[in-house]
Amino acid sequence: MSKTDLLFYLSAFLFCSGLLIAVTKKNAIVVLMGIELMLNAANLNLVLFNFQKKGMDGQLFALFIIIVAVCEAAVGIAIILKTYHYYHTSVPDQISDLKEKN
Amino acid sequence: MIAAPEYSFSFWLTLSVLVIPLVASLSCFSIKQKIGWLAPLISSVLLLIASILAIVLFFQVSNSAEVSYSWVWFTLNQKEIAFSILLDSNTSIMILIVTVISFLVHLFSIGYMAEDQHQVRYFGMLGFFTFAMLGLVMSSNLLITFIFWELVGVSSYRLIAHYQEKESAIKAATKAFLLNKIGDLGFLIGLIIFWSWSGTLEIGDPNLLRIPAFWLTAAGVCIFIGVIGKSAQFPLFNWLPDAMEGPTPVSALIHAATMVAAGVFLLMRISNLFTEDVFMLIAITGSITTVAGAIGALFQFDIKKVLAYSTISQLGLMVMAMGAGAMQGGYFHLLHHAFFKAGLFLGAGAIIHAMHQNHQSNLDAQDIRNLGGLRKKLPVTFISFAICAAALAGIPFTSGFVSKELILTQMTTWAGNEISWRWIVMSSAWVVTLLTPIYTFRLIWFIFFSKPQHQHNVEEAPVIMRIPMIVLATGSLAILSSLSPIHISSAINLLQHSYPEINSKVSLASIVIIGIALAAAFYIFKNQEVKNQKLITPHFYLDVVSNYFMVLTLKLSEATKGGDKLIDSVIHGISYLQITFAHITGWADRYLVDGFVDGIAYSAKGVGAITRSLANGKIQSYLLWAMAGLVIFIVWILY
Amino acid sequence: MELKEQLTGISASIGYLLPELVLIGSLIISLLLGLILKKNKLTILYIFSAATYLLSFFLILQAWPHQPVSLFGGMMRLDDFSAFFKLLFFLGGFLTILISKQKEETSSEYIILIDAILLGACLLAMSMNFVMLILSLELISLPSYMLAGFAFDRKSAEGSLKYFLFGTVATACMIYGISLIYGLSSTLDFSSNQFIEALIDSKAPLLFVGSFLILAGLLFKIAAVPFHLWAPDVYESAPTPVVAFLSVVPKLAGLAIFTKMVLALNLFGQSVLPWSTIVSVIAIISILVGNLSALAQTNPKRMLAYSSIAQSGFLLIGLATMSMEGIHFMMFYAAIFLIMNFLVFAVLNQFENSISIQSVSNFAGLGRLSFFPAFALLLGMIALTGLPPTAGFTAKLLIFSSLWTSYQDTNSIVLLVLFGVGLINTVIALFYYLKIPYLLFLKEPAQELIPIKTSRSGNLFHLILVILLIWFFLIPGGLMGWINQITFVL
Amino acid sequence: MYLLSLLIFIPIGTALLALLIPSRLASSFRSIALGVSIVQVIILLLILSQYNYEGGFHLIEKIPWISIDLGSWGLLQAEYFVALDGLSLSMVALSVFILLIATISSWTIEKNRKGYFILLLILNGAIIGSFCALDFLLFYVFFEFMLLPMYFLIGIWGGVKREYASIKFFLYTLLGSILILIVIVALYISVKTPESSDRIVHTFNVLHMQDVNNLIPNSLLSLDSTKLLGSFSFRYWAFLLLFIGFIIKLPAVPFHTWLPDAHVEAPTPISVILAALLLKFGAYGLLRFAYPIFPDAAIHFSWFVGLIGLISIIYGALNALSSKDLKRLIAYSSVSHMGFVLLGIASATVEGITGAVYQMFSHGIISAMLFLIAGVLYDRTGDRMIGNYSGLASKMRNYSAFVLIAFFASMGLPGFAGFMGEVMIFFGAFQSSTVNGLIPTWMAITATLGLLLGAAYYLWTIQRMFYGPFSVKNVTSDLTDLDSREYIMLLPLALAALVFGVLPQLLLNYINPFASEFVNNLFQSGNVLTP
Amino acid sequence: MMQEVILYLFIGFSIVSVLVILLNRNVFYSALALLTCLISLSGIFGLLQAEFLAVTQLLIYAGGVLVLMIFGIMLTNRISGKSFESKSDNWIPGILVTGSLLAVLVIAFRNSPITATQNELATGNHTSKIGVELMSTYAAPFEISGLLLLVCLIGAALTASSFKKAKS
Repeated sequence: MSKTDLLFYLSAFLFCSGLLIAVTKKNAIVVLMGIELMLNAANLNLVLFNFQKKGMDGQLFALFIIIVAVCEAAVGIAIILKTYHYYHTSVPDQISDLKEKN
Repeated sequence: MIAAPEYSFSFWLTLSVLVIPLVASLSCFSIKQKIGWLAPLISSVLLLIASILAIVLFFQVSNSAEVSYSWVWFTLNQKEIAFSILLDSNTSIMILIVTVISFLVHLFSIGYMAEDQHQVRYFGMLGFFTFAMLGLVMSSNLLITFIFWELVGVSSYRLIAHYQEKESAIKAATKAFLLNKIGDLGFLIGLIIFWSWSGTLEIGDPNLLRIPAFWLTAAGVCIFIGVIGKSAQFPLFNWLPDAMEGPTPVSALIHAATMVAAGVFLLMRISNLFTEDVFMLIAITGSITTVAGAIGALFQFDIKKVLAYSTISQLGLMVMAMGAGAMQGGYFHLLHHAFFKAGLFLGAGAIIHAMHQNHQSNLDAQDIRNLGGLRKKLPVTFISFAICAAALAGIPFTSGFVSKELILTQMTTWAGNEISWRWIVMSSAWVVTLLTPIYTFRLIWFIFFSKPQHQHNVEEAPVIMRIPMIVLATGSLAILSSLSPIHISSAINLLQHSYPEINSKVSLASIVIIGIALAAAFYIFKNQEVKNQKLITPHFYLDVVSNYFMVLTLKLSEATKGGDKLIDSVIHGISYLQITFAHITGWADRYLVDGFVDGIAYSAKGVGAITRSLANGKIQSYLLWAMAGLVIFIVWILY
Repeated sequence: MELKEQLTGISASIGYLLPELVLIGSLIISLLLGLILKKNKLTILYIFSAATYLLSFFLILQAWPHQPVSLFGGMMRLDDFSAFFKLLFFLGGFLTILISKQKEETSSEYIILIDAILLGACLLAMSMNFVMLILSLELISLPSYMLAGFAFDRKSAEGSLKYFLFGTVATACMIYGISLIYGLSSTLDFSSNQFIEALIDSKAPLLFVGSFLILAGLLFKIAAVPFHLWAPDVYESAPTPVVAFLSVVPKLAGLAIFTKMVLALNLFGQSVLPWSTIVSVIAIISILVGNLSALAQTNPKRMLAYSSIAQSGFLLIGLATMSMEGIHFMMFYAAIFLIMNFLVFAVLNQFENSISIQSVSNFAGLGRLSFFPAFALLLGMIALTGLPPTAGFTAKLLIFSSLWTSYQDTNSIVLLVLFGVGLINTVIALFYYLKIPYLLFLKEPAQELIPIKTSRSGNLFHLILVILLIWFFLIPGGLMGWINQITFVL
Repeated sequence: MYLLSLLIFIPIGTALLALLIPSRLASSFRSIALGVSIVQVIILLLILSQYNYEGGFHLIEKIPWISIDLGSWGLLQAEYFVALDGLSLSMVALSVFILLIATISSWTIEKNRKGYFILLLILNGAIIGSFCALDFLLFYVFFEFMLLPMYFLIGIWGGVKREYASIKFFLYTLLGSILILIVIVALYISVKTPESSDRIVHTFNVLHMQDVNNLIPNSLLSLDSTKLLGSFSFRYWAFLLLFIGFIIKLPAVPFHTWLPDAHVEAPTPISVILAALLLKFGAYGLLRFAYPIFPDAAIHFSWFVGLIGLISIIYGALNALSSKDLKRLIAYSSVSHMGFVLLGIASATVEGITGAVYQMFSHGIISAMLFLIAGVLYDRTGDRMIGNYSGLASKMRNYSAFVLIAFFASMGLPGFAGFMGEVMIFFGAFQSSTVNGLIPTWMAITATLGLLLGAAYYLWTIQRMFYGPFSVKNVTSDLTDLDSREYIMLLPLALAALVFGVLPQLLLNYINPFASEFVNNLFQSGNVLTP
Repeated sequence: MMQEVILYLFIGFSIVSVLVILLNRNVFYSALALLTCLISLSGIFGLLQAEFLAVTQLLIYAGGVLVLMIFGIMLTNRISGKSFESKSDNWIPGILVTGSLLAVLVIAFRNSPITATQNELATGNHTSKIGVELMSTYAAPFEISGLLLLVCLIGAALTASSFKKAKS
């Protein structure tokens, strides 16, 4: 199997495992990490596909995505801290006052 | 297209005869309660005027040919329905009878109802009834006829329920109305058939006959069902005895003289519309009714009930006559019956009134077993009652005899020589001829002759009540309708009918039969015991014939009683069935239909609960759900 | 392409972005003001920003783009479609400012964030390039996450966390999808011919997967099933004006880009994917889930959240028809939706200012004491249900007629199902839309009532919205005619 | 001389003005409402004086209202189009009359008069408007406009279970109107104005919709469209939807269960309006919209329609027989009577249609009277249970006289308006099998049972409540006879019932032309069955 | 050849580190594993001729994001009783969903025409190219990202410090 395929499978794996982390792990920050992983999977794709094409669109897009990731991380951490202030935990499942009551 | 009427003298006459009773009733209703005593006077006076006018009208008509007027009432689908009047000799004499008897009953009621609080309503309804009855007689449009037909029913309902605190009275009224209603539905369907096939309801209109034979028969049968209801024929006759709950004068007017006769009148009026089968049906129904009624009358102890059953029997006789094509006879008998039966009822009313006067209220004044020996105490009542009874029994020199002659003659000719079902019908006529004298005699004997159980110190009814009785009694003497007792030709030219020559054999036979009947009756009833217990007395068995006759009649009476019960129970059953079924439907309403709707609502809520349960507050499961949805979506689209 | 031309093109494009520039300016200024001004003078900020929104509103009207202009070398395109939506955004921002009431400490940031969201919405509506799309989307999302927490209490913190996590995952999916699409089309400009040529009748499954991953992000924005679960929690926890804002501006922005995206991916009907069916299915599920979940809901804001899920389903109907008219009607509906939604939330806000409303039962009997707000609420609810005499009825009528027509043309059964589901759900929706007016007028109050504070200005505000609703019912021709002018091509 | 618009908008305008009057002057509102009703009566008299007996539409007012550019589909056009023909005139006359009575009977309303009378006025305008409207959208708007006032009138001023009743009423009716809306949407898309050139102009104008030539070729509702959904063509489906939508309002079995609850809970004036006017919209809708627009479907389904009518007649009557609550009994009797209307319509003969319209009118009068009567008793005692009364006739003489009149009128006694309508319907239904072969004879014959049952339950009620020894359970207040206000309400109704029973031509002058035109159009407009 | 080996090495690293994040319970280890993962990814970028990107990745992620996260971990896990704990829940559905997603992706990729042909990018300084692109074609996104950063900064600052304000 060629290098491209391998790398694509890697990115797919990264994406899915990032998602899995985001869905399963019991710490908001680890969830955040999972999301970062997903973004990086996207980056890997972009660079990989860009590698076969002329123009730098893919790489530039990846660049912007890194910026976006940073912003998300910052905002995310801020929000997590705030929630932590109220709930004294960063376990998403324990932060569940808002729900359907019946 | 209907010609505009020319407003002649007789037109105004007709109109006033029709309207005056209405005016009377309206004026009664508009009277304040506290001057209620005015009501009887007003209405009686107005009725007097009306009946005088009716007499004038009668002679008008009988001199000139028949007159007819009609006004377009409304147009439906370009066809006109007219309020039309047809006056021929039959109609005019019926009008005469109705007005006169109504007047007399009014008169009687003044005395009879003197203590009643609701005189206003009573006389108002009487007036209204008279109006409706006259309309019914006059109109020659089936729809109009039907309308008045229903109106008389309503007024009868209201009058039966006059003693509205009495449960039994109300029940009787309701029963009467409902049974009538069944008949009326038949009538209505008949109308519908006629309209939708011929597009007209004018009785005279030839188009009525130009409809398919089947539908013509059907229409005839339906209308006859109406007659069955109204004039108490088998199987709808047992409202009439109950209707006796009403005031006695009412029974005299409505349930003896006029309303119940309306059916017979209608039969004659539209006899040209009937097919052979219908006639057959009519005849058979009549014969059954007449025998059943007679036997019923034989075993009643309530004076009014006896009269009621006899009315049924007589009506049956008339209907049978109509069915057998003995139109004139039947009609003639109808007129006579109006007189003598009204007379009988008034007499009964007088007796009851008298009994109520002496305050022995603990015993039932209507039970003939409690009566007796009133001959001396109430001479006038006795005489008039006796005359009317004689007429009912068909004893010579009375009107009843004459018309019964006529019927029997025509029946025998109709029955023909070779044996057929007609013979059965005819024979029933003879049976009635035999039975009628018996129960009549029984009545007279028990009331006036037999030794009284209790000492009554009663005195004669007031004059105002006596006059009508006397009038009616004289009316039911043969003189009025025929100058010679046996031969009645003179009566014929009075009512331009052409009667067949009386068959002297028949009259002879009938006289003989009546004689036998009277003898037997006297023989049976002369000793006291019969009065209190059952009819069969030991020495009765001697006479084989009578014995046989008695057994038979007993059986029959049981049968008829059973029949009565049966009919009653059937009707009750139906009503109960309806009510229970109605409850079931009500339940269905509450639980099935609504339940369905609610069910939908609940299921919607349930689904909602499921969808909402996704939002369990755990963000990661939200994500899981969302992604799962996405994946499912992708898979669905891809493969 | 020569660098020089590009630069000149860029400097030329600046001129077309006047409203956005004004917005950026106001953002900076309000930041400075927030630093300079004393804490109790900050009402000035609201007035100022409201003024700027109005200003940019009129700037758009004044420079109405009659033919589309491509900006920044195809990064964005300013056409009347996007201009229309930009008008709606600014209107929404304006109304939000009118009903907002923040604590002094936070109000400058509040306004900055709203500015940022509006800016992002405008750019999103115009963007023609995935990069642009992602950035402006983030420019909407991140401030929204933070705004959701602006009640500064336990609940709203949780709400914003959930919003954030959900949103970022959705965005990540979208980005991944874009990367896939990029791999196939080797361009990021989804309006370019290259994009279309590359993808036209390509049966590559990866394309489908990519498209769906992209949809994930957009569905999250417009809160449609299956990415709707965040809505109730956020709506419940966030301050009401913010909810009003979030339920309109980001949703409509998402709707605009969703439309563009779907049309782009539909490739003029050359696509292998049955986009009409897909959108219809999404719409059907959204309507059903939204309405049914709202049925037994007792918290008014959660209820409205579900209702807005259903509403986005109704909005999607117009797109599902895949016809110009359908999209016009969708835009009409969007305009009406903005009005009625703001009406409802404004009244709700007014109620909440004086009494604490945890459950609809708190409304019991209030209609007697304070008739006018109650009446306004009633009318808003009627409009949301889609009954006359409100513009909500007209909007639904038009939407459904477009649906019927496109069923006539392509008798695909899904559209008929959508038709039926939509209309039946109008009845279902009544159950809960009527719940609050029912309590307001029909119920006897449980406890002693205090008449709620009604400011004259607030009443005037409601009155204007009510009048608008009725006006557009009586005379929809003008607005609709104007929308009909809008002819956009990709 | 915009008489119709005046008739419609005077009440609505007054209501809007009355919003400004402070609630302190509560007593003024009822006099305002009364004044409006009286003005309406005057206007009605003017209209009658101008109206001549020819068929077709009179007093036409047509103003362009909504005109929306649908881009490539052409133009959406809705008009403010009101006019009167025999049908709508009789209905409008009825409405004005009944609304006057209802206003008088609202005199005793104490609770929040302002709101009550404003809602009443709005309802008034909406009712008359939807009877006059000839533009389907306009009709629908007025139709929906009736719902909310009704909802609140029942829900606020109603009885014990008022919330349940009002919600139920509202949802049922809304469901119906949604079904109607579906058809409206489908219709206006597939109908164009005859004068529309290459640019198609979609119209809501009912008269255009009734003309099959205006159907856009190969649209789903065009006569030649071969597309089927299930086993029916779309025209048939559309007819069925309209039919169900309207018989929910009628109401016919099995969509009738909202009626008893609504009636039992509603305050007297409101149940008067509900029974006398709102129920008529079911039949009115069938006669004005469903039948003329889809004649082929109407003829195809007429057997079914007749059957529904028959079932309603019998079923309603049986339920009335079983109900213990006076108002409930009357409500079910309404179901039964409106079943007659449905039967008459199904027969599609001139007699049947005439009878149906006549029955609508007479039922309007009589049911109003019945509900007023029930209300009188309820005002006295606050108890409607039949079983709790006996022998009222001896205590309340005049009252029971009116009861007797009303009951006999309602059970179809000749001489009252009810009888005329029913007998015409029977004529029509029976001869339908020979004239156009739509509904079989046995339906007509079975339907007569309705009369018998009617007599049964009314007489039984009289027997239980009014005759017999006087006794009243759990009632403290002594029963007083009618007061003058109640006379003013009841007497006109009784007289009307009598007059229209004795002089049917008064009304037939208006109905006859309508009926004959209706039947002609039904059969000439190019479809299969012809007599 | 050498490149190949390094590439496979990086791939291996990243996979392993991801697995570590998935499976271990200690947040710190997760953070470090993420770090290695990102570094190896940046290596891969480098091999794919995206040097600038690789560097950015190193700087921003390793330098910025990770530090941020570790701060976060410190701040959030200090007070709570059981620190550094992160056990995981709803594994099965999660694995189901993600696994199927992975399968879908793989299958989709297998029969999608993404050309595996190596057309080399024009050799030369990609970094400068990127710079030019940023200034020309991607000017608008560049500006906007700046704005985005600003807004996020303000918002985050407020959010993170809001509870103090809320108290005051």
